[in-house]
Amino acid sequence: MSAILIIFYVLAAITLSTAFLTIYSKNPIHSAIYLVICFFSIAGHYLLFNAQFLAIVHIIVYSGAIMILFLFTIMLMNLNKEDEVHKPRITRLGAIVVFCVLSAVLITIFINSKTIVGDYDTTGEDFQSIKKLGKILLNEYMVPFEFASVLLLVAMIGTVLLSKKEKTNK
Amino acid sequence: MDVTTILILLLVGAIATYFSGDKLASKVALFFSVATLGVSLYLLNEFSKGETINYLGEWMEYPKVYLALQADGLSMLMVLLTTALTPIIIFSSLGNTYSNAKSFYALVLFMSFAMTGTFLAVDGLLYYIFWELALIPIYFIALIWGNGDADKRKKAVVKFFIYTLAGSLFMLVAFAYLYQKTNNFLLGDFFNLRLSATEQFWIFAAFFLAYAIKIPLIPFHTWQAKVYQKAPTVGTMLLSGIMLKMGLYSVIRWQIQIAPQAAKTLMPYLIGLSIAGVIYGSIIALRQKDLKKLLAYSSLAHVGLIAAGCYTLTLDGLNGAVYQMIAHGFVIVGLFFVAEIIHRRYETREISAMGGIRSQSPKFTSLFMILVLASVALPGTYNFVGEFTVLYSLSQVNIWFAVFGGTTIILGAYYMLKMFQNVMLGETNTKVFASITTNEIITLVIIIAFLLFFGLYPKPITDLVNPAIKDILIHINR
Amino acid sequence: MNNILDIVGIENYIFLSVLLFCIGVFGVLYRRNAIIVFMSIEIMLNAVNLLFVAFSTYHQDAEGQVFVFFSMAVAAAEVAVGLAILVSIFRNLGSIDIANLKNLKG
Amino acid sequence: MQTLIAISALGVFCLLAEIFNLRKALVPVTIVGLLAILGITLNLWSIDSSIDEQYKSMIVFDKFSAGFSSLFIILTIFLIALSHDVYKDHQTKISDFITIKVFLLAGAVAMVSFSNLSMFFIGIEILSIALYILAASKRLDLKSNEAGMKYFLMGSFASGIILFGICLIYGATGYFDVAEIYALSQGAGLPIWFPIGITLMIIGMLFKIAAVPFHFWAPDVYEGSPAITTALMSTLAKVVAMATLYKLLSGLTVGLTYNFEIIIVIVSIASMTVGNIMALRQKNVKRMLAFSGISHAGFMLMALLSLTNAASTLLYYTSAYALAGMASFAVIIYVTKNKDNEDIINFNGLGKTNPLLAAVLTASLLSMAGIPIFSGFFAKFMLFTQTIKAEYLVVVIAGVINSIISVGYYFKLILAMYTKEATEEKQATPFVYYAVGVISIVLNIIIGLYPSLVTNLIN
Amino acid sequence: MENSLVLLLLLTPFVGFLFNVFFGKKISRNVSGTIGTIAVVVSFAMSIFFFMQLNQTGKVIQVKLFDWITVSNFKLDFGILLDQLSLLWLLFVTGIGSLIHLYSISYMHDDENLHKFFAYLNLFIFFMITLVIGSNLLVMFIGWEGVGLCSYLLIGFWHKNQDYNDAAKKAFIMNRIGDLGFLIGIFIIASLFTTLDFVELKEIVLGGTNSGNALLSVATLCLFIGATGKSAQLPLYTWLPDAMAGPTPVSALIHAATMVTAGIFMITRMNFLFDLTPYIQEIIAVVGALTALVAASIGLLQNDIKKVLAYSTVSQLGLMFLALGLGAYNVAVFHVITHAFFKACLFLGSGSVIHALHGEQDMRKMGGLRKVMPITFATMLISTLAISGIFPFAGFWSKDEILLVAFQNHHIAFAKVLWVVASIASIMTAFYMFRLMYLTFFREFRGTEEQKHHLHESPSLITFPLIVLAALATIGGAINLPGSNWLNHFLEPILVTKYEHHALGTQEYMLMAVALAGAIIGIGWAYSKYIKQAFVPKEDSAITGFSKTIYNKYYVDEFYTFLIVKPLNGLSNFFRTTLEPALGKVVYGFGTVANGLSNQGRKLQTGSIGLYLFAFVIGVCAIIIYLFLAQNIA
Repeated sequence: MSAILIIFYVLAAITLSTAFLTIYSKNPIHSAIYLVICFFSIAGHYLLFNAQFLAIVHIIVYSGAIMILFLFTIMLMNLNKEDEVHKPRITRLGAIVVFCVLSAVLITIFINSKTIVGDYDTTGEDFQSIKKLGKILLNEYMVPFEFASVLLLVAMIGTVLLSKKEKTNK
Repeated sequence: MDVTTILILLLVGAIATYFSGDKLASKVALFFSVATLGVSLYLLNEFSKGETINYLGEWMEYPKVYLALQADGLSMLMVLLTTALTPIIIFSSLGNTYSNAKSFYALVLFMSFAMTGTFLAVDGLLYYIFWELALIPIYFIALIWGNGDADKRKKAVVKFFIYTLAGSLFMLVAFAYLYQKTNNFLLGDFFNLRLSATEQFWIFAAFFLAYAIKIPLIPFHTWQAKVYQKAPTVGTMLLSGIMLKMGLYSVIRWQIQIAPQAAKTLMPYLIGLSIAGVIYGSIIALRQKDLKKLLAYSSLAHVGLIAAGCYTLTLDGLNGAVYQMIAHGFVIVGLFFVAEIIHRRYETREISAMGGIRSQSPKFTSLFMILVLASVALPGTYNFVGEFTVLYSLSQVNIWFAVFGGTTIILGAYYMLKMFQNVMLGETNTKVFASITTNEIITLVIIIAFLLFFGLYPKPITDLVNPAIKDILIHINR
Repeated sequence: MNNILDIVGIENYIFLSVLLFCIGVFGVLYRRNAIIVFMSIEIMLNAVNLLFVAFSTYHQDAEGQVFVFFSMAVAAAEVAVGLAILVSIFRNLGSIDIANLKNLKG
Repeated sequence: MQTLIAISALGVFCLLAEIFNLRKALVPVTIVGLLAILGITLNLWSIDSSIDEQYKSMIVFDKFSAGFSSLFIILTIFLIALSHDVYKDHQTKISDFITIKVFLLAGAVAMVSFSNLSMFFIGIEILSIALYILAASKRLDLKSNEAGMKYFLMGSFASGIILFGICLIYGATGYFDVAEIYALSQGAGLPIWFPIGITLMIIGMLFKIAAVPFHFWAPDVYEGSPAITTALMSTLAKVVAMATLYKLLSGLTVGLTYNFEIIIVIVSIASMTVGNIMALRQKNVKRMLAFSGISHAGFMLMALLSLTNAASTLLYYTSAYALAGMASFAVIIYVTKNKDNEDIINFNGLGKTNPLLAAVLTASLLSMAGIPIFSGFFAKFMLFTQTIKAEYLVVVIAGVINSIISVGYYFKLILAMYTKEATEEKQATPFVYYAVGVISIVLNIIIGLYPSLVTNLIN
Repeated sequence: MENSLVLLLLLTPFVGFLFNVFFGKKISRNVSGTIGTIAVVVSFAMSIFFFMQLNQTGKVIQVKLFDWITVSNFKLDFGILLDQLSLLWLLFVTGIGSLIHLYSISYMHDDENLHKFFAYLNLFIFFMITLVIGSNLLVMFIGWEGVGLCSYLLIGFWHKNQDYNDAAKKAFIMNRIGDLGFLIGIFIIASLFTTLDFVELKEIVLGGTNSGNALLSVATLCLFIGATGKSAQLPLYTWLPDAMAGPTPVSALIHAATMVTAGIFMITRMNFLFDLTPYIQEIIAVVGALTALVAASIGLLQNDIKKVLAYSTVSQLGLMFLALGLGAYNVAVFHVITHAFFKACLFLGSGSVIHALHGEQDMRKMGGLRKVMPITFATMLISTLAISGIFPFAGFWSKDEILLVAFQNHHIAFAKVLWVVASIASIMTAFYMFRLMYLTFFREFRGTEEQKHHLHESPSLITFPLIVLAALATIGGAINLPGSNWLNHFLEPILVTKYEHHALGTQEYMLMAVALAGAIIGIGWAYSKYIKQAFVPKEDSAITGFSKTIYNKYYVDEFYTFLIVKPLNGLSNFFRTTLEPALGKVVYGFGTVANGLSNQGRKLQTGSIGLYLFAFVIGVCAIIIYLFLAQNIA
């Protein structure tokens, strides 16, 4: 068992458990913090893949931007109290059952499927350096890249639209 | 000039009526309907001279639909029935005032347009479109200008609409099925299909549902009486005089021609069902309290007999059915008009509230009497020619069919005379029955003259229909 | 550097992602707090992102990673809009319990 | 590609318009701009060499996309025309609304002209996010908030599933490019990830078109959203999603497996039935049309059963449906403008107070019910024919039965208009409602009389 | 020339009808009546003309007017056939018709709708002529239905009285039952022989061997059912007594002399068919004999003067059918003619009485009219003697022949029984006819004083036809006296089975004597009861026992009501109130079910996002399991 495998397992364990705790913990702030940890562990996975740039971006976007947004909102709504009402027992039970079934089904399918044996391709070529990514992003993926800006623009306008107070008389 | 002229004229008439305003609407509608009658008589003349008056044009590429309008003797006769009854119906309505008359008469003409189209189309989808189009105006006519309690009327009319639509949608499926075999909807191409027995059965069944509801045959008739009762009389006349004939005509034109094998196999059951309708309708008419409802059930009985004639698949049966369609079309319009005449004066359709009219209005009584007699197919009226031919054809299939179908002779007389007695005879009614107007007389006299003339001299109609029916029989026995 | 998949195997990453995805689904079903539900959805998206990277390495192809960028952009946009809606609800309702959102039904 | 760029540019212009205080001119200019774009699109279609080599890997502007894009643009024009009156009390936000709609159109166009799954994904997200915003756009109205929230939660959940699907497809093939995936899907040896990926993506799209059992959001969201958003969702959004679903399936796979077709059959029948039956007892018109939309989704799903040649039929059906929907919503928006709900009662007596709009609504409902000369009839008929050809008669029968049921609730509205007495006086009607209603219903009838106008666009 | 004369014969009454319909109201009552009468007289003159012509040339006249109904395998012309049979009928139809028209001018003088009455009468004559001269079964059917219609119109002539209307309706419907039979018979004949023309039919039937054909029996049976309707035989006779609701001339013309004999005419017309079906002939004979007996027995106790005559008519018609059934068509025809004379005379006489009593028809309130109404009395007495079969009046000859034929028949095993039955019926006839005479004309008047005051002999327009008819009733037997047998010879071309002429032997004289004796017994019985014992029938309520059953006509009407009318109405009510709504509900049921499902479904749409997401995920699971697991397992 190589070190990398051990690291993988550890990271995987952290990812799954923090993800689970995110959902399970009653305090939204705790949830948020677990989620941050989860994101970091995922960044760890990215590093394992040697995708440093992605890992950095991931941390910046998720842990930096999105989680801050979450935390900010939680603070805004003053949700740190443990006034959390759980769903009825039947619903929770249902959720658990559905979870078990869904994961069991998917995993069964993937196990049953043709296992990939043999070596994985290693061309040795660079495929994930910043340079390479940049080239792809701005050549082949230029259109979606620009289009994503439209997406962000829409989100921006939308957020403004939803929060902007109207002048009642024009 | 070809048959499209009729259609265009009616459509233009409908539009013109709508824009002519409430005051002029009835006159404009009458003008156009009479003009249409003139044109169709002219076309009849052309047709009998052997000129071709058919029309075949391209319409849609996908799905492949032709504007195929073809007038053989049968179609021509049905078109004439429509174009002759429409002015009569419009003329008869002149005594009434309708709110929003422009829409009313426009709808009447539009319905006439759709029905004429149904009788002419030989392209399945075109036919179906006309078929459905005819439904919409009558829906509104009955809904908006109908009488009686609004909620009940709504219920009845909506039921009618959905019910008939339901039936015809299955016909649409049948057409869709045929279409994907032929890639067009031309009736002629449908004939050439070699459909298996099972296919024929299902297609026949799909058509049957549509027609059985429209005609109506028992047990699909439940919409009929109430709609007849609730609709304004003009609507009832259109429904009973022409629209029912659409179903019967379609049986001859489409159903038994496309699926002859199935028709032959099912013949006894179909005739049995139709005749059951005759008896059922007659019996139920015995105790009706509402004049229009009674006439509705009498209509049920009559169309049952016509349907039985259609399903005999014999020359006589089909001929007789056609005669009877024409005769019934006229007589039922006349009878409903009689109901309307009484309603104009007594504001009621309850038979029990009538009686003793004869001594007040002998002229009206005589005209009504003749209509009643025509309805019970007294020899000398055209109804007798039809009924005789149909019963004869039934007797050729199985004598018992004729016996049971013939009960209409007895039961028909029973309920019609009973109705006549209760409505017209007896001690002079305390309510004043204003004497019948000239317009009303003219309407009734036209109808009666038609029935009596062709009752004694049916040859023109026979000569018109016979060749067409013979062609159809060739297709059936292919 | 050796391909990490030689050591760990793509299946393990699939299993990991699937489990993570399912935990996300579980969270969506399990919680009534809208924010936590959002978080669960983020977990789902991250599970997919992880799988993208794994497949990217598997195919030795950068496109998978490029897609992750888009996915992140989408996630960010969704969160922004979602939280805006959430705030708006909070203002009107004073709660973010999704079980309270039952005005529209039938 | 030009279409897409032009639309995006128009969107940016709309944003800028507010800055330069051009609000008054905004709607007309946008409409003119969209008309111009429509011209470009149709032009692109007619020269047919519109495949832009440079962006080929991302956008393929073929007849399919041109046809649907044109439809989307037309629908957007109507919606923006209606916006003028709807948002006249929200002058400060009008440019935002219009911008979002224009961008939404961009997303929609991207969804039918993608040749790379990334474009598809971003397109669908633009569409969805724009819809979340529009649904929640009445910020002080709890119903609107709720609608936005519901739509957002379920929509992003569905997005997650779509993304998972894309990921699995990528894992199986190594490509996002549709053509490459299509080529690979023909050969054997793809891991099971591929079908699962396709399935998950389809499920996500089934959610977007509101097919049973992924339909629960639709009625609530339709009801809660502002009427004009409902109009958008029930016409544009639904049509976009359906077209995309078709494009995805026909673009990514050679043909559906038998089992998958069974799924489609079941979902289709279930959607039709549930949608129609649930619609029967609705009082709220928007909610009723939501259920009607669910049933129409079921009808449209029939097109997937004859995947290779149903494109034109689908375009026809969607056009018919969307135009009828647009006409009816023009009337609904007008009638419910100053009301706090959209109950059928509000339509009482419309036949007398405003016969033209009543006629428009009647015609559009008849079209949706599938009564001849309205294009809805031909649309249904074409679908039936094709499905019979594909030997799924059972779906057709179900479709027929459902058409019958549907008449029940469509006529409820017609009855209200013509047989009930009006509750209030006639109010002034802005011209735009007439224009939109009449034009869309006339278009509906025209394509009903000449279906080849539409069907020839693609075939 | 001949054609136009035929048309003149046929259409004059119709023209009279049209004239009276359209102008009757505007012209004076007498003119109206006169025109109506002249129209019939013209027809009568034409009939005589053609009769003479036929007698001279022996040529049957056939005229084809135009094509009428075309059926696949044959054509029906609107054609006319004037042969011996039709001319014979024409003669007495138009002849008696003329007399009755004449009579009506006076009788109906005070009725406000006089012109209508004449219109209807003319129409009746028109249809009757059509019936008689039609060249095929279907033209005959026109007349057949047409006279039914006129009968309906005339019975219900006083339309303000719903009882009369009921009677009219009953007559029409009962006739229609027979008509259906007739029509079915026509169908069978048409399908067997592909023609309905009498001449062609006869040729085909005589040319072929159809005797064994079972269908043929059905056909003749159906025709006979038609005849029972029109000619009031068991079981369809009940309409005729009710039909007396009409004005008395109508009863005389339609319900005694002419229309009701249409059945006999038709069977005689079709004798070549009936001859081939002996079983049916037996049935006819039995039905005829039974009708004669039943009707006569009911007649014994009736108190309404016209009802007595009505039952007497039924009974006499029964005798004619007996003759038909025995194959003695000529005898039946003979009796038809003599019966037409005396029965018309009796009805007209009773009309004269009723007229004098201002509408009183109950014999219990009459009596002693002999003195005030001598002409009426004399003519009626002659006719009564005739109907009772007293030598040498017309009825004696014809009735005696029927009894003779019955007695001598060798084909039917139980012919003697029939003879006995017929004889009993004859005795009864003599009894009730004289009972009528005694109660009406003898002893003292039993009506009110006021009536008594107004008693008077009828005017000459009424008495003239009575006298003529009485004369005919006296000498009418001459047309077929034994020995000359003019009628038998005259009818020979019509009948297939030749009448066997045998000389009058002892047996024949014996039978004559027996018949005569029977009649005298009947008369004596009546005399002893009503003159000697001065018996006056009791009030309705006082009648008990079997008499009551008879008085109430064996409750046949009630029986029919119970057996047919009630169930039919019940069925109608059941259909209307139960089945029809139920059927409607089945249709609505779909709607109800759909709405119910909708209501249930709405509960599922709770508004809870959690539930929606659950459904979503479950849907995903289901699809994935179905696609990727279930298949593997399978």
